[in-house]
Amino acid sequence: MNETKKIIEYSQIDSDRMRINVGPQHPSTHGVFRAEVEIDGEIVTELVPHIGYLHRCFEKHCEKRNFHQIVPYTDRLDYVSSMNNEWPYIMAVEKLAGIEVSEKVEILRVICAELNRIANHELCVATFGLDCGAFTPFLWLFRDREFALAILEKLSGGRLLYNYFAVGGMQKDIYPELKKDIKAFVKRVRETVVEVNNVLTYNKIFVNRTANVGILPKDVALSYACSGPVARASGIDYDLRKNEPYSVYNRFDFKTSVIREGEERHGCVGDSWNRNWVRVLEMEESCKILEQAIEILPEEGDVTAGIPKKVKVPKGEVYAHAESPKGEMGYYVVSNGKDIPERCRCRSASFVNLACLPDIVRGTMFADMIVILASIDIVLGDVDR
Amino acid sequence: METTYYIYNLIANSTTELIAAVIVAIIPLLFILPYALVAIYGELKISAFMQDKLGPMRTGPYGLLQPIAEVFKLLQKEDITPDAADKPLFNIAPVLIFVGSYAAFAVIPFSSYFAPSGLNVGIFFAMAISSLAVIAIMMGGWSSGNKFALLGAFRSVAQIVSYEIPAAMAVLGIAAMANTLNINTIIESQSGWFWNWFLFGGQGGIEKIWVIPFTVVMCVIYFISSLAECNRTPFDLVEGESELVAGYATEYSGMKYAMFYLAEYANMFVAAALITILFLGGWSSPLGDILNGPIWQLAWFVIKTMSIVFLQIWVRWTLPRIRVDQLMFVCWKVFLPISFVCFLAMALARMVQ
Amino acid sequence: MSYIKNITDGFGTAATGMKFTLKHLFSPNVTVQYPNTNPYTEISAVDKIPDRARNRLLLDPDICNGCTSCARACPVDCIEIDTVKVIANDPDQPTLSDGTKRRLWLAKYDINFAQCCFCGLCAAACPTEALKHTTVFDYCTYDVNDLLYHFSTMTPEQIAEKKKLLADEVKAKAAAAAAAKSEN
Amino acid sequence: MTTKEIFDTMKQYLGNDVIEVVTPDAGDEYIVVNAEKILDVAQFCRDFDEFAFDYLTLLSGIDCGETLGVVYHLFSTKNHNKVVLKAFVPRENPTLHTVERIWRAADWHERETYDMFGIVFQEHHNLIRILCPYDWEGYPLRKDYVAPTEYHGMPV
Repeated sequence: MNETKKIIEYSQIDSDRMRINVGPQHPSTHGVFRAEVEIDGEIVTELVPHIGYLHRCFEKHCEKRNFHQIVPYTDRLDYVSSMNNEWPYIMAVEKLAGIEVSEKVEILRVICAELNRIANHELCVATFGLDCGAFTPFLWLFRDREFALAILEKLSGGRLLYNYFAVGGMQKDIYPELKKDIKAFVKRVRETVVEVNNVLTYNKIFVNRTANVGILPKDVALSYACSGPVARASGIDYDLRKNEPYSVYNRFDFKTSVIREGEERHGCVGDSWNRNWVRVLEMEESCKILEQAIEILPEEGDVTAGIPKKVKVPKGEVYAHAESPKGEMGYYVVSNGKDIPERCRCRSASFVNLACLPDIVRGTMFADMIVILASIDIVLGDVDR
Repeated sequence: METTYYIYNLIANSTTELIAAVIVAIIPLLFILPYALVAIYGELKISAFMQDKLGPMRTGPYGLLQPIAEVFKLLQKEDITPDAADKPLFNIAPVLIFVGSYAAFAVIPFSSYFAPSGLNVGIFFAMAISSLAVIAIMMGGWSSGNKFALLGAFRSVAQIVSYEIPAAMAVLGIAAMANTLNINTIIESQSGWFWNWFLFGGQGGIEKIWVIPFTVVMCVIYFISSLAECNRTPFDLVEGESELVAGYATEYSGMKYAMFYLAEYANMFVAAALITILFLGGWSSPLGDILNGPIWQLAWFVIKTMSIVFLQIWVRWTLPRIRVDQLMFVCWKVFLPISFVCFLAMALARMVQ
Repeated sequence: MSYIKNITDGFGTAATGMKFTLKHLFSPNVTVQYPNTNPYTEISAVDKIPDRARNRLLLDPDICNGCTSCARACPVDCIEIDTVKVIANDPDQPTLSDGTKRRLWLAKYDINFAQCCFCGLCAAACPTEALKHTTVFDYCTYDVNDLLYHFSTMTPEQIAEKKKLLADEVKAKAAAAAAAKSEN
Repeated sequence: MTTKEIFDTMKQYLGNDVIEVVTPDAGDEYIVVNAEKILDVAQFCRDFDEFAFDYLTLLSGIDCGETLGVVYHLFSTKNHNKVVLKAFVPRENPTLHTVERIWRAADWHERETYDMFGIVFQEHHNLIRILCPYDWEGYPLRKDYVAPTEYHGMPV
């Protein structure tokens, strides 16, 4: 903390500042994020975020589409963890319409969400490494992510945009080799995580680059309503899967990966290294959930049977949320009793988490800004909607 | 050494001295161009295999023609000069950077029968002339009229100038041990079996064993400093893709960019060759007098140098990038003190002899 | 002390990393040489395109009864359907491929794959399973208009003829109704 | 704590600033609060020990026909309570006090609500459009919004 203070003090020495536009076309703004950065030599003195370059009017579209048709649109918000986007929306509509789903559907949903969570975290850790200049682990993780996507493609038919969850069930039933595939995948993920930890996460250069960089204190994180790994790395024990166990999460044995004061391996609570570390730990937890889930997944049962032709929704409103890999993904659905929702507001985790960026970037080096941005793990589809 | 100018004399005797000088000057160029193609291909393939990919596979068998295709691609590209650029400087920079790395070849002996120049202060010349890259990069970065390029150039100057010092300490140590600045003499003083290399303490019997750790550390320091001088990962923050787009080369395209590209690989070779000369016995065979003919010497030299180049590539595709303040920390607070200690030890070793 | 530890840590972790990359240098590669290997059959079970893959849609016009539920289910409105009613005493006596009587001529069934989002809602909504996703994914074109697929097999003349028949019947019915009215 | 209990406590302390509890046919109950006093209510919600709503999950605008509404989804990481507050503002001249000083998360949410509904949050430090271009006209999520056909000469 002291070092940051020193840097800020130093940067107050009157000298010429340079304003740089980082983005919307820049290799490591993870899409079309634009940051107007004022730098003093190498030190960032101010960052003004500009978003909206990928705005696709999700909420406006929802006012024109019926409840089934919105699902493909939700896929396209956070396009690297689509399953986790669909789920809270489906939960919201099911809660409104009072639809109960069978146990098999719930377990299958958990499997899909956890597979997608691993895929998302692999992508995030990979790009985080890439932003620090390590290219090799990036491709190893991408290779592994392919296996997750292959399983999800075999399940749903889509590679990235699944449209697999449906109100009242799932679009397609499981396929016979699912359990075998997941076992092999979990084994692979564990191997790769060990490799990536050795090559990247524990590497001294990487630790020096990321530890104690971009510290997000607990109270600030809470005030900014950060969620997901960003909040957990700051010491906030907030994981919806544990705190408000939706679906069948209470049947699984797993830990929330919270970085607490005094337990850090490197750096301090709330820095970039720990945000990344939470994701690495969560991959292992998701593996555990997957292993337990395939044990209790029933083979029999029709998952498509419960899907109504037309969703009948009474007047009302509901907010449903789920733990997506980026954080708390929620939908506030207001219905006026018709086939089409009156309002479908989306709380996307990236949008909320990104808001704290200008605060924690101030006073760090220019290269750190990229690292911090990468550690927050935004997807511009999710930010701009 | 009387055989250093063997090829020069051979040509000069049959024609004129001028023609001989020109031919001898061109020989390194004839070496650099195919070497760059091999190095680019090697880098593509090695990095690809490390990442479980196949690398280039489309151009020719196993993608062997990929570097040539890339050269043609760069040649065809439109040569863009930005409006905001300072045009003369912008155009000179790529030439200058290549001049720097090419001139360094003047003193590199490929074999005991061929060195373009057997300069008495050869190692000093090589150090000095390869620093020309700083000016070229600064020119390129500043004249581009691009903020990212400017930042990259700033970083580059700080980096290369700083890392000259540990590198120079290493060279000084070797110069002290060999008692000369002449590259050929340095190599000759390492002749014999491989334990005579300066990496293992130079000539002398078992009593020199205490100096080995110092020379090894010095070699590592020199290797890392040379990485920094070539702007290779983990010190590529000059062009650090994720931060500065492409650093000083952001605005360059086409042939000018190709010059930067070529200079980078030529620089890598020069750095590797200097390590070979200083620590690994240059062209001398590791097996004493066995396989020590002029052609074999060339082969040994290339093998040793290319192993160092492989090491550079290997390091590049493993390590993440360092930050600019840490870069300075490593240089001034770690390498400099250690290299001083090592230098003293090496000087002591000379005195004890 | 931490100074020395930092240095040794730095070299130690770098060496560990380099050990792993060296191991990967000699481990088998995973790249698939796409156009050279057939992604539908040749490659391993993990990489192969699964049967469920939702790629290009295919309509069997002999099964399609023209109910337009696919067009209504589509979230991006990329399906355009135009139907003509089959008159009671049509000379062709058209049937669907399952033998039942066809009630609607499929005059136009266009899918614009430039718009399609491959969500699969149309195929799920189809009551007769006439519309299905195939696994064909490599159908890029140079012209975006080529992505507009026409699935209807009827020629314009046939459509005009059927329209005329329908109009005639409607006219005849109207005339009959008028006649019946006037009789009353 | 149920919404009803929260409402009763709030009524006790804040009087007429909170208006009623609404239970729709399906879904969540919500508390309607006086839009002019939203800052006091928000302050109370965060600082009152029994509530400790320190986490603003979501702030959204909604178009209810004659009025516009702002919905606050609050959550307490300490007590694990949840509550939904709703404040209605008139369609013409919709103004409301900002709550960004209470929850910084409200900063971008309020900007988005302003962007989409034109609800002006007084004393917000930087109330400009966030998702739409800065020179966009109209408020897209209002029900009476007519989408423009072109923007700077480009067809939309």
